[in-house]
Amino acid sequence: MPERVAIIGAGYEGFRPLVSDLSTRELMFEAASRAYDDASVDPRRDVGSFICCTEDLWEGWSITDEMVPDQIGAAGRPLCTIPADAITGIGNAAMHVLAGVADVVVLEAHSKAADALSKKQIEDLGQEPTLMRPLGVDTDTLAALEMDGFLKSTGYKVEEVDEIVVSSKRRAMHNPRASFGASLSKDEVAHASAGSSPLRKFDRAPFAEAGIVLVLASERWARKNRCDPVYLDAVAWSSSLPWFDGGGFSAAGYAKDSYSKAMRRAGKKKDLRAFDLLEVDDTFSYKALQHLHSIAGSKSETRRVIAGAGPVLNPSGGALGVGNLLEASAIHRLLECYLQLKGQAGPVQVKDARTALVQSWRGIPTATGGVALLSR
Amino acid sequence: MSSKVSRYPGTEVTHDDIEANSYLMTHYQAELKYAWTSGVATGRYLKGLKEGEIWGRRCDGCGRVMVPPRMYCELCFRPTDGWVKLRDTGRVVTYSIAYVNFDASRRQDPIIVAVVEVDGASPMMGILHLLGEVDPEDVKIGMRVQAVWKKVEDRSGAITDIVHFRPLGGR
Amino acid sequence: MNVPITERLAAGSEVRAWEDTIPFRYEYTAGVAGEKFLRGLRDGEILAGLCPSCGLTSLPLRMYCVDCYAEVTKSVRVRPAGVVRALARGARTFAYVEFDGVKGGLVHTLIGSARVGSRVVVRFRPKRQRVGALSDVLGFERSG
Amino acid sequence: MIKRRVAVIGAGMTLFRRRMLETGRELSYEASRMALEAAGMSMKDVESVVIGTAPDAFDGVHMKGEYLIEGAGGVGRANTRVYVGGGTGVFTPVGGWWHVASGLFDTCLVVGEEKMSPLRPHPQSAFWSIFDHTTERPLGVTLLWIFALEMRRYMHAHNVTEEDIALVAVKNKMNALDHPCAQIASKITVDDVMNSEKIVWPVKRYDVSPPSDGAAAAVLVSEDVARKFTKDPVWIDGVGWNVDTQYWTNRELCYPAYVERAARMAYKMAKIEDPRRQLDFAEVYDPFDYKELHHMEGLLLAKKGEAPRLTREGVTQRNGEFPVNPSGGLLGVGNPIAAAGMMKVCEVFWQLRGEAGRRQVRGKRAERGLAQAWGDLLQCGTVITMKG
Repeated sequence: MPERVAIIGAGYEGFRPLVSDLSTRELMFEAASRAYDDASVDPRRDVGSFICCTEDLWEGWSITDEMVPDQIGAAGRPLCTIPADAITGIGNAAMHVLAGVADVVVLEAHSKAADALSKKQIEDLGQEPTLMRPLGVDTDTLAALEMDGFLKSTGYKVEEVDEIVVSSKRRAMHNPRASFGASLSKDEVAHASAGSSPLRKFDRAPFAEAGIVLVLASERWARKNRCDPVYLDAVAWSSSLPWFDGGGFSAAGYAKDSYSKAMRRAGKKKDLRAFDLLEVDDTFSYKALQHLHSIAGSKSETRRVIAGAGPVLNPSGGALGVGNLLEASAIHRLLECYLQLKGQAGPVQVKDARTALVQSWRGIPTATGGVALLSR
Repeated sequence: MSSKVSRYPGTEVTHDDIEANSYLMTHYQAELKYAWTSGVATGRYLKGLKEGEIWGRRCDGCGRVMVPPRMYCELCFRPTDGWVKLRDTGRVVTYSIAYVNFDASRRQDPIIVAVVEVDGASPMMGILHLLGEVDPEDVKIGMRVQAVWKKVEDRSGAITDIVHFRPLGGR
Repeated sequence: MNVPITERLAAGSEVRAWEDTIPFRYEYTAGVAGEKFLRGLRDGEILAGLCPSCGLTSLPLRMYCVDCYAEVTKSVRVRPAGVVRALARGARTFAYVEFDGVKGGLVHTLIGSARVGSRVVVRFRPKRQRVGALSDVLGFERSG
Repeated sequence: MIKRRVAVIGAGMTLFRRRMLETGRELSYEASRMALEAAGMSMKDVESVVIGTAPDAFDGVHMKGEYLIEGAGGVGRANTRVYVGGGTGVFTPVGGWWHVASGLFDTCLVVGEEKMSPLRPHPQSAFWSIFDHTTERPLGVTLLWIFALEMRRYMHAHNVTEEDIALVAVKNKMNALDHPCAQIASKITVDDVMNSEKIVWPVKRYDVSPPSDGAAAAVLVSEDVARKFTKDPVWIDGVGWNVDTQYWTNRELCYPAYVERAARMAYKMAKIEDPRRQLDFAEVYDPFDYKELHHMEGLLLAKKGEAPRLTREGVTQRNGEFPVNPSGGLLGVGNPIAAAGMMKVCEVFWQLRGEAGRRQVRGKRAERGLAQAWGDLLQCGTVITMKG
């Protein structure tokens, strides 16, 4: 990357399966207020651009962009929606800084998943309409197919997937932002009910609600204003063909590609030992394994990380423990890393954390994801 | 199109093609259900409507009284400060006459749509609603209007608890 | 400077949600390539795209090559037999099947039993019942 | 301080029609391929892709940006979908602009796509769900209602007649006769507009652009790359965007302040102090005829209330002193939302390259032009200025 971009503040609200007392807009206002306080900025005066990561329909709007400005201080200002996860979002925010559009950029994403009663139908609408959707294959079935294909083609054992579930759920017990922490045995995970085998109950992250806001600034601005930022050293995102269109099961091409590009932009050699912690997408348990495998580059390296030698994997408890936050999933991972690097992660704090890697994925049926590298 | 280009891609499917089933179409239907949490501001607004009252929200930063009410002021970016009971009268800011339904099908009788600036709120603070008990040609911008409420027992805490606005003092 | 909402709900009885439904009805064209593919199914054939530029044969049939982005106007008949690469077992079992020499594959119902690695054939609906849709294929079943 | 100059070196588009056989992916492919050919590039030269497409509800595919990626050439690349409702079309190259201007990418393919025909019985039904679910939808609100409310307010504020407004539809549909991709080009009169079916008064049938399917694309590159591929780059010298409060019933509708703020952002970047003098022509967003007038004022191309007079006097004709919508605009070429805005940017490119043929403004190559779009709940302005 031509230069680093600083994350100078973060704020959030919610992190429950159902935030029943606040509307979407109020949830966003709460998160934004806290972020601006953390960053000591006035959105009406200091912020040059606002980006919201959100997709239509989850919130029951056909044009969600309309409903964003007021509660994050963006009314009458340069604001846009990037319907993607926050890795793409933070990449675009960084480009606004680097291009010289703005010194300070706000990135927002939220989930009000419980408002949507027809989640399955919304997911189905994401499928190609002529050659896929008429099959009546839902997201869980597609995930089960991919899980099967991944395990069979790589030789990972299902027990290794169970281990990820157990450790994520256990970590989540201590994360105040997690709603789905549990102390489960491998046996309980393995024998939980299966909707579409090999996928079982605990393999899919349940939905949760939250609003999250990050404030970014140019390094120059951050220094001038005596911020104590976390730096975005590099970010990259990429799309490959989904497995059923020829992308293959074993490695997630988008994860591999964006990891390589991000490390190159940061001027780093590809080695996960450069990081103190990783927040890797685990919307489905097997995806955590697949994503880790894709960036670690080998089975032995992947197993080494899972065994606890090297960076800490998903100290937050991941999506399996915190919940699937829809478009706020990736910004949640960025938030966890921001808190870790600032030493503010509380009971889930990784000791002396200086560097972190975030990896994300857009979910089924996409093959899009990204990687962001953070340090302090 | 560039004058350097001679081929313009695209295959038109005409109305006749559809009638004649010339192409293989895939049909799909979805009913997306929602339960939107009303939150603090809209929840209170709906409660007021049920009681036959229109409530706004005051910002002490800019001094505006806003309707529909919200818990934050978008100009000052600060929380709003208090509830203000507005009157159920107002002024037509603009209006239009709809001859079609939301799916673009024709209506039997046109409906009159208006933005009504509510008395007690700040200037230009309007809400979207319908006008009734008036001929389309008699509607004027600036016209004074009053809410016509549903009977108390029929109200549910909804914007439709107001049937429509009618000219102040009747027809 | 930045203060959160000063007044929050304080009683369970104040919690409220507004309920409504958004109805959508769609009629999709299959596209230039999709139309050709569906007509192929009606004729009992699986058509894959053949890229004139890089020679890639791929499924599903597309107007463009996913590797080199050249325009694909030619399609080739694929032998309707392939290998199961993944299975999802539920009320119905679905299989992802790849065909010999073709990039990509098809997801459809598994008829009978099979395992990952099994060779299967495409079973079409009887000819007169076919309409030019994905349902012209009944599914995959084990060959031999 | 803007870091790097960004050039447009190729553009392409499909036909605009009420319904097309091509899927959204295929439309995106056709437009992209044409833009690449015009630039003399192949997809392997492209590092990033920006996709612009409006509501998922139109195409009937959720996460439409993801769905379109393979058609837009995004496999193996960084893809970004940008979205500001109807303002998306002009915002798409703005997104491409920051990809290149930031230095993160040297090349970016930008693609605007919309397929409105899948939604039955009519694309209008998707617009019901753009309104507030609790305080507006129960009233049965439609998009046409609120356009009519805005049009009425504009007429009231400046004493504008329906006939004045109809002149825009007459001009744009006529201009579109020279556009080979146009969907509803025709020679009509003010009377034809006045006598056309009343939909939501004051809006009548001919005041409105049609729903359409289509795509348009352009190739954006850094200065170094531009020099390698062409002697004739077109430079993007100003970009601006702005979104106003969602409480549209709390705003003075007779003036699009958000368009002015977006324009001022772009003008500042392009060092334009007197847009009427420093620009040669403009592609102004015209989904409805009054919108062209409304937006000309927001863009500071006319004083408040002055646009109808300029139109009456022929100033905005293709051969006039300041041509507006020489392409034929949305009223003549068609309105596949994000593709329509992108079409305007392509038109500016072709005008500045002298490739607009019979549409060339004042019969010659122009030096500087602007494209603008509007979107969300009467709420968003997007602006781009370009220089030959």
